[in-house]
Amino acid sequence: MINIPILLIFLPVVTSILVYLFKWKHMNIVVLGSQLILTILAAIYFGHFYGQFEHTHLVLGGWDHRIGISLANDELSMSFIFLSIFTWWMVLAYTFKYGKTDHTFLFFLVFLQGVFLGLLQSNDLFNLFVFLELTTIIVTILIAYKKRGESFRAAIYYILLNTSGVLLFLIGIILIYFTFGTINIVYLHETLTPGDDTMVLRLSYILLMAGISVKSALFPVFTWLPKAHGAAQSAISALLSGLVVKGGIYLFFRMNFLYDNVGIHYGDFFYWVGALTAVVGVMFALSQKDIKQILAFHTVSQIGIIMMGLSSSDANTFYGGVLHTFNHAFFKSLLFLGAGVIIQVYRTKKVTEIRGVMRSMPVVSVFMIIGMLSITGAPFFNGFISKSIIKYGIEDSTIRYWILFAVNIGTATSFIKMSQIFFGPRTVSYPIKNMAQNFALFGFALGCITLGNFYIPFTESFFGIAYDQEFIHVGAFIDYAVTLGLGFMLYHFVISKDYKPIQNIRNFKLSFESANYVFIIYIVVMVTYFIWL
Amino acid sequence: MNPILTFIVILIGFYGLSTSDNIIKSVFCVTIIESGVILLFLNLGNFEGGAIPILNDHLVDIVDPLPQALMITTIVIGSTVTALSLMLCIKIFHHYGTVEWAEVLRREDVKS
Amino acid sequence: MSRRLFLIAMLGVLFVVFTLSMIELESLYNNYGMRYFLNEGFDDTGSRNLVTAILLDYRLFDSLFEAGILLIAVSGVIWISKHDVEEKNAQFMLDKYKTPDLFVTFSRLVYPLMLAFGFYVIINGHVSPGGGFQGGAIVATAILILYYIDGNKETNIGLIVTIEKIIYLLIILLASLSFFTRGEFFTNFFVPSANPDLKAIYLVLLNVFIGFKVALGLWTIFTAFLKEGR
Amino acid sequence: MVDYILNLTLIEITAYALQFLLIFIAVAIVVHKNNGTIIILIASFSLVTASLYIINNAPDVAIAEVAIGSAIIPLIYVISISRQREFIVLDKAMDDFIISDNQMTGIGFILLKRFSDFYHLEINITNDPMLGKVESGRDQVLLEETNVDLIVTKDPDHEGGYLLKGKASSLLLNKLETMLDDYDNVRMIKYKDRDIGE
Repeated sequence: MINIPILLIFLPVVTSILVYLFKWKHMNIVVLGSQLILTILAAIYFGHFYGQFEHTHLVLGGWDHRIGISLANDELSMSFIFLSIFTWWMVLAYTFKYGKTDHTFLFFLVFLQGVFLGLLQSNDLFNLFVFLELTTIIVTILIAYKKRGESFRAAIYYILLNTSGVLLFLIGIILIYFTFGTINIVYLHETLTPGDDTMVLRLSYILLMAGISVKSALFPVFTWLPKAHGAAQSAISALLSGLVVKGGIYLFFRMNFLYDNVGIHYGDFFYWVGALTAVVGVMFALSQKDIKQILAFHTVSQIGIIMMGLSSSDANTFYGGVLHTFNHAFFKSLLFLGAGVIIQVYRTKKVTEIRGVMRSMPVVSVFMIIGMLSITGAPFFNGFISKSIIKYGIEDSTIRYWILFAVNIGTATSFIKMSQIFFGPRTVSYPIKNMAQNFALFGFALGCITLGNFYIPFTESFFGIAYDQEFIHVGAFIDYAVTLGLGFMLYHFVISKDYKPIQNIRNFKLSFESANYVFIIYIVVMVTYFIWL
Repeated sequence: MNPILTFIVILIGFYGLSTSDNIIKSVFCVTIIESGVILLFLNLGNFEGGAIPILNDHLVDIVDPLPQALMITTIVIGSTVTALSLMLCIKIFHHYGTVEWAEVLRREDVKS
Repeated sequence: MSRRLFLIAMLGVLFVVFTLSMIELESLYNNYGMRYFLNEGFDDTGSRNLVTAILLDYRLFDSLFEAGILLIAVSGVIWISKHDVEEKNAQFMLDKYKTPDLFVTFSRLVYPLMLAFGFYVIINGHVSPGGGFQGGAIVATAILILYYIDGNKETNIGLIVTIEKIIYLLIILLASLSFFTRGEFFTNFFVPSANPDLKAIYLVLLNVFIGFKVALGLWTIFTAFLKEGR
Repeated sequence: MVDYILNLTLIEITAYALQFLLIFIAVAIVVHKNNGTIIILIASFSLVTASLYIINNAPDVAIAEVAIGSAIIPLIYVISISRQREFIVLDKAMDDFIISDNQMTGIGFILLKRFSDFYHLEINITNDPMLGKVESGRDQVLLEETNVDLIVTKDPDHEGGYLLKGKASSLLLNKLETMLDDYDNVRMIKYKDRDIGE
């Protein structure tokens, strides 16, 4: 029973290699079968260890736990495991037809799942580094998979920036190893005391956080994300935006868990990083015209909102941030997959050229509208819940509250702009009938609505927190209406005019060397904040 | 002393990353950083009078073997990253006719 | 120019912080790992080379994914360099390149020596420096010399990749055999109290598999590049 | 301090010397502009690091570095850099436009020569009979999928005219296009990327 985590990692890996070896026509059914076994195994594991996750610490090879590699789970990692299994179900369903012929694609896709599940469960810092690097390489290949100039360029930007970040992560590991003689996360968490608060430890914290910031696309180093997620195929974009970028967020709270007892006050710093991420992401999103670029920049801004929640020391707000990672995974995957279907039919990515989606594709439009309502925070949808939790958590500080409100208005504006694609006369016929794709959209939409209304049992069982506060009341509706109204006005009077500054923002491209430059400045700012302040 | 000198190599790599306008040059710089990190790890694991971590019949003080094992992993990882990025470089040159970051990122995506 | 000076100043800040922490680290230095491996390493794993002991026993899980990275990178490089146009049609690049005769003779002489050295390093990984990864890389370099001797050598990449994947599956199988013999994943399938000579069987087997896998993987990578450069 | 320096052993002096050499090579790699020199530097960088690994009592890592870092990595660097000096032209016209009397003196060749001297490229002209048989509609596919940079064909609309086909995304072809102004009978077609959808 305790060995199930190993199966969770190696079942997808072995399946993917079998897919590569036997290029059989019905291989995608085998993949779905292994996916089913994976789901059942994860459920059994969760059921068996529910409430006693401290017993899941598994040292591979049975060695001293300070020497060997260990895997460990808790409620949080289990919730992420279920989220990733669900996302892979939907993405596999979406690419069902494609997977029949393209086995290389299926190979990378399924291998990534095993690696990602390993990343979630690993309890060893160097093992985390290996998994991070492996994820980086697979994601690079998936980004470049279309083999067009745009995707090559995004892929090389991604791999070089992320590798330099992950190498900093490795230097952090070096410092930890030579200070404590081990790299076991749970052990370090238990042995670290405020007395260990030395400069070496702080420097290791900074270096680990620098690597994680690149992986999770925080403010100055988010520039790889829009390029990568805009250039990949829609199914891949959905996977990357919805889930893989959350690997960085997950590591963020895993690492803060490691340093828990040292007493590093990271809250304010990462709040402001998150706020800047959110504001800048929205600003760029407002100026874009490419539908996938809009969605990709909104991923940046939503990550900012997540960080605003996660940086709070209050448990309610913290788990609000965690809940928002889940909600974001659902609605962003839904939007990306829906956009993929639309692009397939219309053969263009320009928001200004797509018209009449409602007439030509009513089913897809309904799902897309559910996604848009969720991301803008409409009551009864999931984005509303987590945004409300974060909002109540930071209500005491006026300026923080207004930043969140401004980001919400920007989000509303941008999706009002995007919603024009639904109106207008029918310009194309809709010949592609793909039930599997509709099923994937349906799954994510169902997730959005379910989490929006029945979030209490979910948070109780996974995070141990019951949000008994009633979020849906008249004020919430007024709030939403005001947001939408202001958003519409902003769109109508400013954005739709396409003034010169907006065009400048749209055409602004941060070159690679400048991205590294700001990365170094970011590290120095962290050094100044965490060591000398 | 040695770790500090090695850290200078890493910093030079970062300097190169943030000033080089050429993609291949950036890949070089990542290679430099990676070698620097490996050397840093070994520098810290080594101490005066230590022996190589292979046991003989008579017991001597060996240097820490764990960093060395980890660094072999890092070498393999680094070489695969280099290979993948260079293959991407070749394709980018073929597609855009240049490997200057600024030019490559500035080229508009022309689609039919 | 001011941009660069500012950058150097920033890097200087990092340098100062690192230097200060290094001075601090001298008093904090913890060598728990070193003492553990010195005292227990040989008895636990049966490998005199402690680096091999860590790679193939204590941290075998890492090594599996290290091999996995190579596997992924090989498939990725091949995918990116593959043309949809038939390979026969793509054989149009000029072949002006001609290796000097002296070099060819020298290569013919060196090639078997290098191959033998590679195998030596692989098989003796548990008693002397080396092991599967290093030996595999040496074997791959030896194969690279073959290309200097004969520039037009044809290689069936598909077959190599298939063999590589199968060997990877075998490595996973061999690594998890210990679960069936002693209930622990990813370690020697002989119990720790067994005779070191017996334990060496496992180490040599795993080293050989990893060596072959690495050699085939690197072979594929540079074949893809050579094709690109032709 | 003086005592410390005087009491250094030979190994330590070597280690310091190599460390400084490493810094020197790293600086040289970063500031150098010529890619060809950098290759030699990177190979020597790898060798110096390998010797430092040995001095740091890590023979295993040194073997790995020598095997991977000094043979295979420089090779792939050489290949990827040499690819950037080449401009591959596929000659489908097969007449005296490029090659006349078995000598490369056709007007097309002179044009391409001027162009390549401008960018310091090395032209690589091929006329593969197998490729010639691929029907003309596939030229775009050929350009996208293989490493051919330019295809020369006869102009079907113009008697005695020639077509140069290339990719619209390539920076090099912009320059070539401006050079074509001097030639009446040569036109250029730039293919845009095919949108292969999702």
